[in-house]
Amino acid sequence: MENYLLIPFLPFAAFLINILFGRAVLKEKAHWVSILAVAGSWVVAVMTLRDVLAGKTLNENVYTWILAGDFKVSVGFLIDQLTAIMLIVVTTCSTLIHIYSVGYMHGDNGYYRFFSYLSLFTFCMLMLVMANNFLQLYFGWEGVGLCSYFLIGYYFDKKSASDAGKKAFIVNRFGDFGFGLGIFVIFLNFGTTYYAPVFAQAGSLAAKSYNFLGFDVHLMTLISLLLFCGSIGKSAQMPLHVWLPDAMEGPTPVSALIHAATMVTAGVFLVARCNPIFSQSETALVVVALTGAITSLFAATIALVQNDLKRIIAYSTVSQLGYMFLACGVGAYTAGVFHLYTHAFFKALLFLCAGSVMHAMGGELDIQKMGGLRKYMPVTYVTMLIASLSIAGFPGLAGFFSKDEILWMAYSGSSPVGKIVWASGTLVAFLTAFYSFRLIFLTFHGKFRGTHEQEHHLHESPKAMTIPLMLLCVGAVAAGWVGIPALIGENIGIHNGIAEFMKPVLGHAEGHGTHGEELIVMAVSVVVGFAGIGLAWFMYMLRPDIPGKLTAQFSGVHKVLYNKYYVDELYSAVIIRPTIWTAKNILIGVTDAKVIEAIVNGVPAAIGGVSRQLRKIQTGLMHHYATIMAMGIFIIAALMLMRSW
Amino acid sequence: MEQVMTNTMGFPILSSLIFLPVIGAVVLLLLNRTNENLIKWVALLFSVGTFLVSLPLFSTFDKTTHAMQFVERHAWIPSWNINYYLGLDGISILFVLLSTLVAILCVLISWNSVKMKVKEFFISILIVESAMIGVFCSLDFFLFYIFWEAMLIPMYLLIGVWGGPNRVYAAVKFFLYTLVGSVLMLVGIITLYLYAGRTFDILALSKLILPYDMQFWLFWAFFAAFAVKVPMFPVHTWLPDAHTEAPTAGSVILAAILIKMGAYGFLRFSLPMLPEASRAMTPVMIGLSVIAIIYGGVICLAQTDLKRLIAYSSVSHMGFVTLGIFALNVQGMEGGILQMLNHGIVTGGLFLGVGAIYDRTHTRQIADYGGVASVMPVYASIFIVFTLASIGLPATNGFVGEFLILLGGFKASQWAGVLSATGIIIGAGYMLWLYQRVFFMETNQKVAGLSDIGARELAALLPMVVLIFWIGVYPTAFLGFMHESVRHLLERVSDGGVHGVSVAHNVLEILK
Amino acid sequence: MVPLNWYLLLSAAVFSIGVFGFLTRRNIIIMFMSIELMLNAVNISLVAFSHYLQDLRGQILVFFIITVAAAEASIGLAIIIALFRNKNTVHVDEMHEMKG
Amino acid sequence: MQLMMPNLQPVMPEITMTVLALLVLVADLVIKRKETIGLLSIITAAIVAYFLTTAKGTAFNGMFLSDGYSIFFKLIFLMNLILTVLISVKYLSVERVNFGEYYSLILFSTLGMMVMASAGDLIVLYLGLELMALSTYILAGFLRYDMKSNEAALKYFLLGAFASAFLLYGTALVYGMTGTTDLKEIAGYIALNGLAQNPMLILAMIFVAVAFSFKIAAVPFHMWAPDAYEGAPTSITAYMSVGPKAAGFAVIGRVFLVAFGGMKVEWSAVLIPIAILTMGLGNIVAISQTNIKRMLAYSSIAHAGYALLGIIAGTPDGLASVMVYMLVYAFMNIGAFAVIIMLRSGDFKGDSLSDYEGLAKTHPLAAGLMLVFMFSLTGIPPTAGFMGKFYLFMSAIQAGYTWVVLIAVIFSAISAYFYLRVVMLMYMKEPKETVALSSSPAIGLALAVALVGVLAIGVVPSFFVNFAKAAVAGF
Amino acid sequence: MSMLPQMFFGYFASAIVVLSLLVITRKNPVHSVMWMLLLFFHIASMYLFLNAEFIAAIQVIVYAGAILVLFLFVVLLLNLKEELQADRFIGTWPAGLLVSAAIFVSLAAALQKFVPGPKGNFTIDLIQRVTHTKVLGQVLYTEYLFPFEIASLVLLIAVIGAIVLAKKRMRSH
Repeated sequence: MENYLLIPFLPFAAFLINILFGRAVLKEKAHWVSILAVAGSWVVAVMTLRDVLAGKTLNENVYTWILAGDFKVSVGFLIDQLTAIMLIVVTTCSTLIHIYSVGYMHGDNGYYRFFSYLSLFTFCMLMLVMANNFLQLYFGWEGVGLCSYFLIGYYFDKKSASDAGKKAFIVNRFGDFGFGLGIFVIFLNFGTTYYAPVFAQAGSLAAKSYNFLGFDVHLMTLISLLLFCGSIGKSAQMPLHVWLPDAMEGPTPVSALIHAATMVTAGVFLVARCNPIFSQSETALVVVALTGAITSLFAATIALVQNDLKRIIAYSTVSQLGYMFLACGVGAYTAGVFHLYTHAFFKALLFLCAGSVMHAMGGELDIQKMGGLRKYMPVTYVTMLIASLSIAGFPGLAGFFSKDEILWMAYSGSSPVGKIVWASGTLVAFLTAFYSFRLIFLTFHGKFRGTHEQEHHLHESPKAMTIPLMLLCVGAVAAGWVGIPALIGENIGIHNGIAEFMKPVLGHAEGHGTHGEELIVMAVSVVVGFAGIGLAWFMYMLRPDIPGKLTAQFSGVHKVLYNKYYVDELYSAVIIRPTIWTAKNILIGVTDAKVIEAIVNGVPAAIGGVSRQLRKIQTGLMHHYATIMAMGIFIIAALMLMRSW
Repeated sequence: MEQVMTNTMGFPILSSLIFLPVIGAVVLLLLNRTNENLIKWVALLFSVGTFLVSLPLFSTFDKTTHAMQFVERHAWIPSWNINYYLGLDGISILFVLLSTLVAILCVLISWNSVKMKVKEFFISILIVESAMIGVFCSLDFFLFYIFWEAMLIPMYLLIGVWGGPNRVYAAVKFFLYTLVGSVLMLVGIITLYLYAGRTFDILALSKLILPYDMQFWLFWAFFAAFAVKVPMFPVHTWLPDAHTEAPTAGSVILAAILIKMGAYGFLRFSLPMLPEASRAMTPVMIGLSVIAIIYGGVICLAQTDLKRLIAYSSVSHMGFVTLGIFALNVQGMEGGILQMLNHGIVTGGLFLGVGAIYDRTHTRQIADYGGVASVMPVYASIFIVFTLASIGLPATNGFVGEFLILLGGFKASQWAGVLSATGIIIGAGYMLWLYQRVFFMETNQKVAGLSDIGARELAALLPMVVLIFWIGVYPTAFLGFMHESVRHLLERVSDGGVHGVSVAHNVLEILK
Repeated sequence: MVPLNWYLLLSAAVFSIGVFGFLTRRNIIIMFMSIELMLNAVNISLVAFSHYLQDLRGQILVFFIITVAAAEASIGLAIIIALFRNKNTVHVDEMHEMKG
Repeated sequence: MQLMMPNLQPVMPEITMTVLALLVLVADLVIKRKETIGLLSIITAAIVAYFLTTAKGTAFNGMFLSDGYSIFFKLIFLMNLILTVLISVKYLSVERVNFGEYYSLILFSTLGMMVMASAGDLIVLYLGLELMALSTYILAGFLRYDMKSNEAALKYFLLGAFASAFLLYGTALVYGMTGTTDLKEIAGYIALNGLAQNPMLILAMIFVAVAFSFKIAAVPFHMWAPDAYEGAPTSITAYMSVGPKAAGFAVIGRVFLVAFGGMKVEWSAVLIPIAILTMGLGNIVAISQTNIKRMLAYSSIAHAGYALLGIIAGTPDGLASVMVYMLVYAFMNIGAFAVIIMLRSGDFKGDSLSDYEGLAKTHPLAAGLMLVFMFSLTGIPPTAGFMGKFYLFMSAIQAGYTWVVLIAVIFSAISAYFYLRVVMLMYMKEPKETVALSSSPAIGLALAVALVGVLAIGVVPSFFVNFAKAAVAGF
Repeated sequence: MSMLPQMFFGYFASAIVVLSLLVITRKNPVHSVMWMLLLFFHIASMYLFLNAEFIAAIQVIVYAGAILVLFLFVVLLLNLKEELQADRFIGTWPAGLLVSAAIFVSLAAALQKFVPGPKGNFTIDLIQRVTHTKVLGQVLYTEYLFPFEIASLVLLIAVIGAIVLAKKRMRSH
């Protein structure tokens, strides 16, 4: 635990070395620095977890970052149970993906750049999870966003890639806007931005109302919702989810690490971290739960009809993140974090498999042009199958436990919307199973539908890539075993380890149902999972003509889904185009040009005009001069005489 | 005289700073104009020399007091009770250092890009440097005004002689705009001087209690000068033209120092001398700041000219500065001052960067660029640092400043805080879009085959990069200078009884 | 006794006639003569004042005015001659080489 | 009645000047090299300046006052004289009118100004004024073969005579109402009999004001100035724009603050509109000029407007500020004209604004000097122009005329536009044709003196301010 | 007292006004000069009424004798024939008439408020006893010596000026 500073700063050192010397010195050996650094972090993280398991926590300030009046904030670290879990998730995924990238990025001319970004990302992510105050959290938050920007736009010469990077950053800024305001409100009410005192006071301020922009609102609700804005952006929830699918322009390891396993879950982490605040506001929790539920449903429906391999997984990610929020929203933070943890493994795995497929397909992403890859790339196939089973909730695999926990908590918890979100969650579970297996079937089964050239090129990926796949596969299978629910665990003598472990930080949500109910909920989720798989098998293996017919019959629905409910178009029409139009036609065209500049240039022009008129008085004719003089005399005399008479 | 601490350096350090560049200019004047290399080296020598002389300020400044330090005082025009009175406090010291640094960078960046009237160019740069330092050091209002105005001459030449195609218009506009503001301030200064019993001593004037009516009129007289310099909405339109047409060094000086002088003026004069009026006018000032932030930002989205875009972004960023200052609380003000410094570094850096590439392509149209990152990777990575600092990414200086300002602004007026925070979103929008259009995407024919920046340009850009991270990661090193001075200033502004700031009341007051 | 005001009124009348001549005549020489008229008007009032105030200063001033008028006449006429040599006219409305 | 030798000590400078001027006139007959005559004039000025130091006192029953006030103005006149002679030497030979009378006329004209500054009696004032004016009329028409010069002289002369007639009429009325022509006695009589509000006296005051306004070229009595300045030989334009103007201010100060001191309310009501119109018209019309001499003529009108502020203030400080401003104006304006004169060579007129295009490239030194003078005329620190304006504005504000100053500063900002245009043409345009400079050591010296004056007063005005203040103290 | 002085004044005043008008309205400059000559004699006569014999004398000698002759010379130098063809007044003469009338009206109006100054020592008796010329001379050469000297310089200037401007002389060099 004493070496905790090594965890973030090893990757940071790697970043510095790579960015400074990568291009000239290290070149294609750049990965060594990064891998060693992140592996070192992993080792320290594991040791830290051991200490935390032994009951030690840490909250330490390193140095004062900003000090202005009573506003003081440090660079400081908090290591507790939640942090420890996150550290494991981040360093593990990161390490494996670093290794994977060695194979995947081989030969790329920005090799050093890629690894330095990955290291920087790891650093920022670790700073985010280890922060002991909101501002440092914000630092990591924006830092990972930046790395995301760089990595999405890694192939910057592609317009779509640079567009996507920019979009990700800006959309996130919308979320951060609320997040920042949240921090202001926290500071103004709590007088500090450190977690510990804020959370300690949260209870006593629970009833406080606060005047915000002229409205009296419940303080805790306000803070929660403002912070949640940040989560919405970072975790790609409705309505700020639009950036994540586009983010798939980045190299696949990036999608796996940033846009599946770690960064996007930061929103969930934030809500979990701030659970003392969120718990004080039922309204906020309901909003969180509903946002999660709607997003998960919404994304899942879109995923049904997409053909882009990575985009399907991306929508799946959005959907699963919705799940996590759903969990948090019903008060089951542990379940949310648990799902975060299991999701990291199987989703990273899914992405890496997708990467492996792309590697083989020469960058092709359209699953309509794949098929039958099973025989060419068995490792990829098996690992991806396991990952898909995991996400579909196949009993015993990681996804099963976490998803089940969430659904049960939703069903049995005290949340007013619990039943609704349970129902939607169950539906999503069905859809998830369906589209996951649609993906599997279309990609790996049947006949190859791509070009001949591609078929010739098909091969299993190199060791550097397959070994991480296999390791992650272990996680996708076994990660859930730390959270075996009491229902099952009691019988075989295993505790729900994670719930116990997280209790000091996240509290313990009590279910109010009987074992019987719990069993039913579990059964339902298993059944819908199998139903989804079955339907996918039916539609894409047995009767491949059905999807086409359905598409034709419900062409309207399909179109809406295929075009992602036209959200991007909506934003373009409502925000982007009006803004630029205003800038061009109102601000530049009217305010600047016709008002301000008209005055600024008009006054001198007018003076110039007056000047040209006035000079005409000077006719050059002396008698005019004399007349004017005499007139001047008379006018002055007349005025003065009238004045003094 | 508990407000001042005399100079214990053993030599008049501030005078040296002011006059070293002048001596340099005189030396240049005497050199043969055909020997351009010598001229450049001498200019560099003097700017570096000035910078080195300024470094002890940084190390020996006493941060535990708001008192003026390194004070020098000599009678200058005794019949008008005008003194040559110099000193620094926590608010001004950083700008002196920035000025000396920026001068070096300007010399470096202009090394090859200035081809005609080389001698006059470097003379102008050195004189500008001297005037800039003088503005920040003056403790006598009259002396301040002298430097303030004197700066116009070399700046006018810098823009008008070595600028772009529309330089004459821009130079005249710059000059007249600022002159109109300044002369109105002059009337205010004289009024204040006479009222105070014939003294220009800034410290004495800052203790004065003026009747509210007088404060009100003086506030607007000073506003005329300072707001134009900042520039605040709606007197900002000189800036895009001046920035766009000025040569790189001119843009850098404008961005880094010159427009800071306006904000500095508010801090040094408007607030302490006219506390009641300042308090009463905060709604107006905050309103104008918020408009500037959003207006400047949104307008950037429609720019097609590289330098013009950065110029409008300055309007937006300086809106943050004035917002922070007129939030009238510690966070806002310290943020504002820091942001002045930040903006100087970042926008200065952006202009340096733009200059470096302009020298190669001779076009400012964004559409003429694209894919520069492929051709000039080092340059691209430095430029991204400036871009990120400009949009206020944490760990860069921009974040610290903007965060404090927004916090302070939010504290002062929630609406202002919320509306200004949208500036952060817009800022990310236009800067990243700019970066994308210039550096990303397919390589434009016009930039294909450009050489990456050389050692000299790197030397000009790197100090800015270092400062960006230094301030971003350890802002205490800079904020520490200003704590005491800001505290003292805020005490001054807020004492004299509790005056509720009622927007409606003040709007009525203005309409009257 | 003739009231002083009568003299003053006469003086004012002559002065105004001088002004009128100066303002309206085209011929520079006549304009110049109008000025002499104005000076004479002044002289009339000065001598009258001198008489009524029993003080000689007015007459001293008249003496100087006449002297200066003589000097003025010589210079003025010299200018007119120089001009006439170059331009061959003495009409004031033809002198507009410079204007604006 | 016994003839007594009056105390001539105070008049020594004038006597010296007369004697030496006559000597110069005679020397012209024997000396062929006219440059020598120029040198003699400068020596004359120097000797006169020397005598000024011991010339304090009153002579001729208070008709002649040699106080600090007049001495200060006389120094301005002498400085004006020296600078004008310095810039004339080469110019006269370029214009081919290198006659010795030129110098003696300048000397006599300066003598007239000196008499004006010292006049304690309206009669003396009138004679001084005519001595100055008549010499200047001749000088304005000195280029006998040049139509413009003729026309300038004619306009200046006729309108000047017209204005003098008004001065005389005013003087006569004042005399008639107060029974005296002595300035102090006039003031005393007005105060004693409460005549300040008397319409007739006000009319008289207006007539006097009109004549002086004519001399300083204040609107609407400025009409002669642009034409006379444009047509006159450039050296004389320089001379006219400073000397008679300063002399005008000297007598305005004396007459209005002493003789009409009790009528301040009345005459400030006359002078304030005049001042505002003067600043406004001068600055605004200057913008659309294309001839630099004409532009400077309008500029000179405008500067008279600024200087009137000091008179309007009516305080010792105000008067001192006018004095300092006139000195400053002498340096900067003659400096500017020195540059203009250098451009005149051979058949090249060099007085069109477009002739200045690219001067910085062909003649960087001349352009640099012009730049300094232009900025000084604009009133940008650290030049003397700023200090002068500052002092004027300060005294006007102190006297409570803040609103007039506000107008003045706005016009002053407008003036930047046309002064800057000269700088712009010199520095920001490419030269059209190569211009040969007709420079000479004398012009160099004049420029150096002007430059030092502009910068010295700009940086350390203390000496001059104290001097002016002390001078006013004995007023 | 009789009405005689008033009657004399009435004659001379009306004559002066009429002659003035004639001076400025004649087309032929020679006629103007001639009318002016007559005018000056009338003015001189009026000075005699006011006990200013010396002034009356120089009015005749200097004005009529010197200045007007000078005018006549110049007039004769010019082309009279053309002059007789040309317009007498400029086009805008009504404006001039208006302004000069206005000035006259203001003067006349202000005249009502005229208050004469204090009486001095030079009574009519004294002047008549010592003779006007002598009295004037005494004052001029003692009290007004200084302006007198300056007046001499003015005349000197006139001489130089006339030479410089009117004398035919080649350009230098």
